[in-house]
Amino acid sequence: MVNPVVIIAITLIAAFSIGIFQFLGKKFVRGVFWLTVLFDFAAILSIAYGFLTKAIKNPIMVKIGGFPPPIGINLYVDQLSAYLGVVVFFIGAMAAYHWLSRGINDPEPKALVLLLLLLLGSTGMIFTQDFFNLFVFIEITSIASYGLVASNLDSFSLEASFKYIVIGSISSTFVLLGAVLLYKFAGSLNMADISAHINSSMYSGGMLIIISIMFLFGLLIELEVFPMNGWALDIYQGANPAVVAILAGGIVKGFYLVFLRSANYLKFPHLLKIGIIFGLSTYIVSQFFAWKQKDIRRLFGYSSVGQLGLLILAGAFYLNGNLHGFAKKYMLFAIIFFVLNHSFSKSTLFFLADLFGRRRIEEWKGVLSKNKLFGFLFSTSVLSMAGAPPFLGFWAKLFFILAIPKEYFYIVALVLIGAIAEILYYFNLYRIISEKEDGIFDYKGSIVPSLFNVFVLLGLSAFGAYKFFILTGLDIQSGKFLAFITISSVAVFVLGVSRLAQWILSLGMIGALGFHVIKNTSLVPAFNIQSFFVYLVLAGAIMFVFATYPLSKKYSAVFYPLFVFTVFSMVGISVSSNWITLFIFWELMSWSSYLLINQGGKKAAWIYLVMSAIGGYGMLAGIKLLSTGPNLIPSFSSSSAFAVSAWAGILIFTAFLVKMGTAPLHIWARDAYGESPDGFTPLLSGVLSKMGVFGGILTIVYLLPHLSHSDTILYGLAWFGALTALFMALLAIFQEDVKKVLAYSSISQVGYILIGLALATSLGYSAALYHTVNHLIFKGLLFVAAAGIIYRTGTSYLPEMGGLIRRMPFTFLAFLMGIITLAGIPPLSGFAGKWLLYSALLEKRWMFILLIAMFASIVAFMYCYKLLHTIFLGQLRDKYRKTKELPLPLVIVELVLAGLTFAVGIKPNLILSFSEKAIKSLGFTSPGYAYESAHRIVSKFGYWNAYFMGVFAVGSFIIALILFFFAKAKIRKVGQLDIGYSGEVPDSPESVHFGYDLYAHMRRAVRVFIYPHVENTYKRIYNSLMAFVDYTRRFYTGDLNTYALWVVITLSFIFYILYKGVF
Amino acid sequence: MEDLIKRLESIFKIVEKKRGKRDNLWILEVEKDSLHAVLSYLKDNESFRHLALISCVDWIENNKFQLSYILWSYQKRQNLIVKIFIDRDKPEFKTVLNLFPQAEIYEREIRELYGVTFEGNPTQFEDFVLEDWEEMPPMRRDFDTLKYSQEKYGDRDSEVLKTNIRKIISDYTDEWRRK
Amino acid sequence: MKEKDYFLDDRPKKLSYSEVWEKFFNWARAQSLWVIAYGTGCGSIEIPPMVTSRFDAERFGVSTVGTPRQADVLIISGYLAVKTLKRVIRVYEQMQSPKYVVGLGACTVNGGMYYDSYNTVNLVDLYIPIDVYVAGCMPRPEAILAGFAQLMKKIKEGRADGWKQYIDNLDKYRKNQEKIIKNWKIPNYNW
Amino acid sequence: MWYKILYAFLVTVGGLAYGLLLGGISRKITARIHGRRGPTVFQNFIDLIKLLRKKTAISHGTMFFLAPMFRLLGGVGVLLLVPIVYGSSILSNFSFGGDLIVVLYFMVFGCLGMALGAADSGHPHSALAPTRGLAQMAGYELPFLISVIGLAIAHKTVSISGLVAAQQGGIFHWNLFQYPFLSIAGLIAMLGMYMAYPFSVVMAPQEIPVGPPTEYSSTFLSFMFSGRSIFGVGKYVLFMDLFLGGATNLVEAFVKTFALFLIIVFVTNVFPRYRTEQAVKFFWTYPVVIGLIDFIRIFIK
Repeated sequence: MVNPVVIIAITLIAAFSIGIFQFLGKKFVRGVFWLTVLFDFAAILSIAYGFLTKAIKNPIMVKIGGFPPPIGINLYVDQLSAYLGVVVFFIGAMAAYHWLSRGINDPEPKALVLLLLLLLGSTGMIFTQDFFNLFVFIEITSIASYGLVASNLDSFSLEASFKYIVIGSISSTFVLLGAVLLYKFAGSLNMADISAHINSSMYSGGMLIIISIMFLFGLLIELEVFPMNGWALDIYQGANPAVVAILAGGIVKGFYLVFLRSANYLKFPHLLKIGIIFGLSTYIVSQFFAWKQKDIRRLFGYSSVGQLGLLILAGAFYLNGNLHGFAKKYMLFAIIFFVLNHSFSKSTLFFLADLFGRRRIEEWKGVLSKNKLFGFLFSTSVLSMAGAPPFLGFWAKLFFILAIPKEYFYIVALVLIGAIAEILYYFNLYRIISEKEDGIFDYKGSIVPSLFNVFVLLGLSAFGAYKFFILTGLDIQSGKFLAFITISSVAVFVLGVSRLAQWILSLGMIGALGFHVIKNTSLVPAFNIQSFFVYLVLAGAIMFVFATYPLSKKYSAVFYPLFVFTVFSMVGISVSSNWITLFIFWELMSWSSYLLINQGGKKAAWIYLVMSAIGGYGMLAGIKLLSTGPNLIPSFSSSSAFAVSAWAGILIFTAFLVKMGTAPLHIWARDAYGESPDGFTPLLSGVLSKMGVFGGILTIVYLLPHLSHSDTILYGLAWFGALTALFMALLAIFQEDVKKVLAYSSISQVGYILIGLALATSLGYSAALYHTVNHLIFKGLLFVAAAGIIYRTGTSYLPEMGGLIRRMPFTFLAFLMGIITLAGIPPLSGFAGKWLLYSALLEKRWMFILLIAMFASIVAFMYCYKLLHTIFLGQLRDKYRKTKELPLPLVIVELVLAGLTFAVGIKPNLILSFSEKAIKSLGFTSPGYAYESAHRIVSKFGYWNAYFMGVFAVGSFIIALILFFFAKAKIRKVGQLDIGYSGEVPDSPESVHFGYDLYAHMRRAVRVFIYPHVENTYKRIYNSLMAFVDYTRRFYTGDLNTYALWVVITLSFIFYILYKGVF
Repeated sequence: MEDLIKRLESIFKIVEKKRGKRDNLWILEVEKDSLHAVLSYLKDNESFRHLALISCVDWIENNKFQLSYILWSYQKRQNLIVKIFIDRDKPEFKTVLNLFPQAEIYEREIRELYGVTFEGNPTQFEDFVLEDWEEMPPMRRDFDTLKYSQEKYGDRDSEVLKTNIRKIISDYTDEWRRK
Repeated sequence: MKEKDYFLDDRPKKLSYSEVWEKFFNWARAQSLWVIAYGTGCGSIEIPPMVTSRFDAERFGVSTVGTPRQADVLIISGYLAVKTLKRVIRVYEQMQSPKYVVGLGACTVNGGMYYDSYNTVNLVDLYIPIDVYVAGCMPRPEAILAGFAQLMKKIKEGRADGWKQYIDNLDKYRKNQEKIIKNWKIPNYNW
Repeated sequence: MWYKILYAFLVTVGGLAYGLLLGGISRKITARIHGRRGPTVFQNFIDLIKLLRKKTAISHGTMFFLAPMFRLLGGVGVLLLVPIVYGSSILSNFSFGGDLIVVLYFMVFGCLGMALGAADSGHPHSALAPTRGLAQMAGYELPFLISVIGLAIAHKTVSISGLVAAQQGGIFHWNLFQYPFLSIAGLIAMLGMYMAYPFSVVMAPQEIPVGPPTEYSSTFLSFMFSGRSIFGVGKYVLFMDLFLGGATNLVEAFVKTFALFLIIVFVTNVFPRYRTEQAVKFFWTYPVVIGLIDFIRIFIK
């Protein structure tokens, strides 16, 4: 352990010696600089290590000159300040290294002196225990920053520096005045001493309020709160990114600690109000203003400012929010994680921005694909910044949300809206960056600092997850499972040297987990609704992974790791036992699937992510509504213990509705399904959307009965399901892209499942569960076939295909069976789902919904025929004459699935026996239907004999075939252009193929229904928000006078609040 | 109408002029070199914007082909036939495609049926009515259609008549007689 | 798959018949004559009155269809140019056996008033087998109906075997056809 | 069981004969309306025999080959799944196999098969016709579903025998009189289902020669032809069971189905043709509004 004063002294000496002895040469200067920084870092690290290992129990109190506290100046190092010091020096060292590797514009010795002074100032600021001393260190820090900000010597940085000087002087002046007045008031400047003498009753006098205003105001300026942060954004935009990285990653955090500490010691009145007003407004405003930024550094600046707002909010709650027990602990960890996350990821982002050097966002196009390491660092930082699991930002946000008291629900809502806005602009940027573009990418400087940062960040993320699971006392199994997921996908990435190896590894891992689930019943004790979905996920996943190999050549190396990640997180969802675990795995699934979709369509992935975020955060808000008092983690069954408002159910259901693609939350689906990698789409449609079904069942069974208006909610859900089923089917018939037709069809079919859920009768659940499995079978089949066809033909545009039955007979057979199943025509398995659903609806007398559902299935015939015709029938084009049957794995999967639909069609018990068990685990006594004889299923309204229908259809088909074989002798098979064409000879297959816009006539009838009202509404909302933001962001005029004006106005506002205590 | 002719005469050399069967129909013969100028003038200045037809006549005695351009003015409601003669041994002329786009198909037809080629018409050698015609253009007067027809399609000889048609007729009459 | 196999390139097989029920089936064939609505010349204007209310050919089982695949009878209605002949051959070969051809008007018999035209086929039966000629220029619908009666009679007696002759003597017919169709752009065998 | 199969076979043959006869009568009536004499009522039998005994046939591919069988199977299935005579164990055929929902979906089986076969022929007109047919189907199914669901809810059953049983006991127990608006909607939908004028745009002999079977000939066509006839009879029986109280003996069944047949024939012969979208719009307005009157009455009850 080193005496903290030594750190300050050594740094001071080093700084001045560099100044004096700079004639000794560059090597000397650098040597001194690095030695000092390393020494300081080591010293602080040793202190922090002491705290960590509990070698140091109490905070260190250093008495300078041996004077006791109230008289002399002293330093006070506690756990938090030691850790923060480590962070500051780490970031400082990284930034310096980065800067040196880039080359410094300013004369080097000067810059290094300023850097040392900056580090010195911030360390002092963190460590000091004396208010005047605090001013001195703030002044040192500020002056050093002024110089460093200007060090780029271009117009941007000089202007920013000047603004900073003016506003910073105001801030310092106020702090100084505060210190002076405080001395007059309390007769002491020692923080602890003052704190001991102050109690809240003393605020009734005027003096202490004035003092508080001075300090609060001075520090809030430095903390860049809205509306006094125009200068800060100019710095972020204009200054050298290395400097900005130190400022944003280290120095501001020092100011934040000072803020917390003075607030604590001086017991600021109305701190919570101040925190909420300034923190929240800063957070929301900056997240929205960032939307319109074209300069990447300014965009990061807005994000930094927003994070600071969140920190102020969290700090205010921590100090003054009446948090008790767990909540207080959660909030502390939220603050720590926010600080760490922001320091490491934001400084990395600034480093990377500097390395690449381009300012405008458009110029960043395609960076991700050009340099893999750069892309990895950038993605990790962005993901952590935006709060994607399992990175640090996610845990911070989760702690924060959990810790906020329930009566401040509006804060939760606003913070989550801000988080959605953050995702919106961050991933708009990410979308541009991850576009495919060829070309060579070069950067000047070293990537090592960013690499270090990201490694630390990853370590901290693991620590965060560990801390989260330990602290919240969630079932440790989930935590282990999370670790297992991460490790296995990393293993797939690391060990998978080629795509083949990755494929085998993924298959093996999913298979092993499946084996484990079957063998070991600890994961799912008895067969219940959860194990139903575990089996569903694993069975679907193993088939779809198996099918991907031939397609995988064009996928990037992260495809299989992400695939495994998605699959396992879905298993995690299925086995989770409380809402928070469900949420964590839900987010894991959303983000990993986002990254997978982003391998294909970028814009589509972005929309998917934003919609997922709306759903996911809606779910978090709903969970927040569920949690009461000490019960911060609501488990499924505990929701029955209390009555909550219907909004909890509706909010939680949003997430599931988004994944199910229910209108009007469906807008992501068409493009995400259509443009995601072909190997992933079957999983997306067959399994991932079923997680929405799973969540829906949980919500309806465990939650909705305890909510008010639950019947209304259910009826509303059924209407949503029915309208989704109808309108998505209508939209599907006018698509010209095979995957988009199937996408709309998917959503439409999931609409049926939603109707089944909303019925909430045992027959309804039977229908929903049956259809869930069945949809996995046939939609998986269709998507796998579509993937293969796209692979073989190179196009997904339907009018480009045609006549492929001649080249792909097996695929056609499978596809035909899939389509018959989709259309619900007996004797294949599709009919059973329809029959169960209609019986359930009849039983409940929901006539209109029944009408719409049945009608939607009639509309579905149109796109069924369209798919079959345009892909397989009609004329074969010349370019496909050499096309082969699909690759073997795909054909195997297809035929297995086709065999399944046939088997299930003849014998629906294959699925029904499982769903019956699952339904019994939900507390129902019967599945809602009965077996009259072995195969005859009877509901209250009707009956149906699947076995007979199958035998009848097959039998009569065979009889007809035999009859026909008598005539076979005279039948000649003719060529494809041998058609009766008015005596003419068609000159090419294209000229007689009917494949484009098959339902032009239908369009004329239903034009008003298929107009994209919903999509346009979203677009309109987005565009008007954009326009609004574009207009209001001119609030930052860039003019110093205006900034100063806002500073004054804010001062009077703070004065008003503190003095009058209103709001 | 006469005014028009006079105006034309003042500008171009009119070889021959004749009133048609109607008052608003006149037939003019011009030099073949000045045809484009005449048509252009008529189209631009005298509102004869509609080329109704191009026809061809084989004057085998004079060893000439006559090309007639039949024009119509919607404003004046008048017809004008401008005709020229070209050499029969050298059946070539320039296209009027630049003035009247619809001439493309007329010229194509004349090329096929008379063998007159029009320089500058890109599609004139495509088949129009006759597919794969290899003989002399059939509308030329020295083309013997009867001989060609008999050679190519044959004539029904008496044997065939006896065996087929007579029998059919007798069948037919038998039927009627029986009724 | 071959580079291009737009068309079936097989020669039609010679057909054998069972004689047992043939009479009955011939009766059925005669009572159900589906005419392809394909007009080659001016005579086709006489067909609409024949099938509509005035003359009502449907009472004999004669009705019209729009596709050669389902048709039994092809009416060559009037003069036949070489260009049309190509189409007629294709339509005729695309019809399914047994199939019958009715030649309508003088032009089909011997060229009629176009006997010396450079573009009218004088003797249609050199190129496709004609089962019944109906003479006249133009024959009225009554005459056409009489022709159909004749055709029915021939079918019932089993004498309407033009389709058989065509397959049996395909080479001869093809030779004749190729003689006047210089550029044989249609497939070798139309199916 | 075996005698059931035997009777099923007899019913199929009988249904075929009846269907062909109805077709012939229809042609005869049409001719008389035109002022013609028309063919004999047995003309369709003759046509069928002729088609069956054509000496050659062409096929375009597997689906083209299988489609007529699908078509025949769909027709036979519908005929056999609908009980013809109420209370008779023999003439209720295979109606134990499924209820009304099964029949509704099995009806599509044949249509889908034919559409696929037509598309496989590679003829653009054949492919065009099914799209029209499916669009029109989306049209007429809406009023039809309104009447079916309304009846099912009203009588608390979707079993066809159950529906017939609910209508026993006199002419005024028929759904036609109990729920007249539902029945009108259903009967208008029936016109569309038979693709008779004014809803005949699918076959459209003038524009797209004969619709889906453009390329079909001889034996194939005869299968389709008989499938269509049987299917027609099956649908008549279904509508009889739904609206006209079913039948207690064969004579009654003949009379009632013939009455339904006459409705179609007389409507067909006096109307011109709707275009597809006009037909769809028609079906989605008037019959739906009419049907909803009773539908809402049942919903409220």
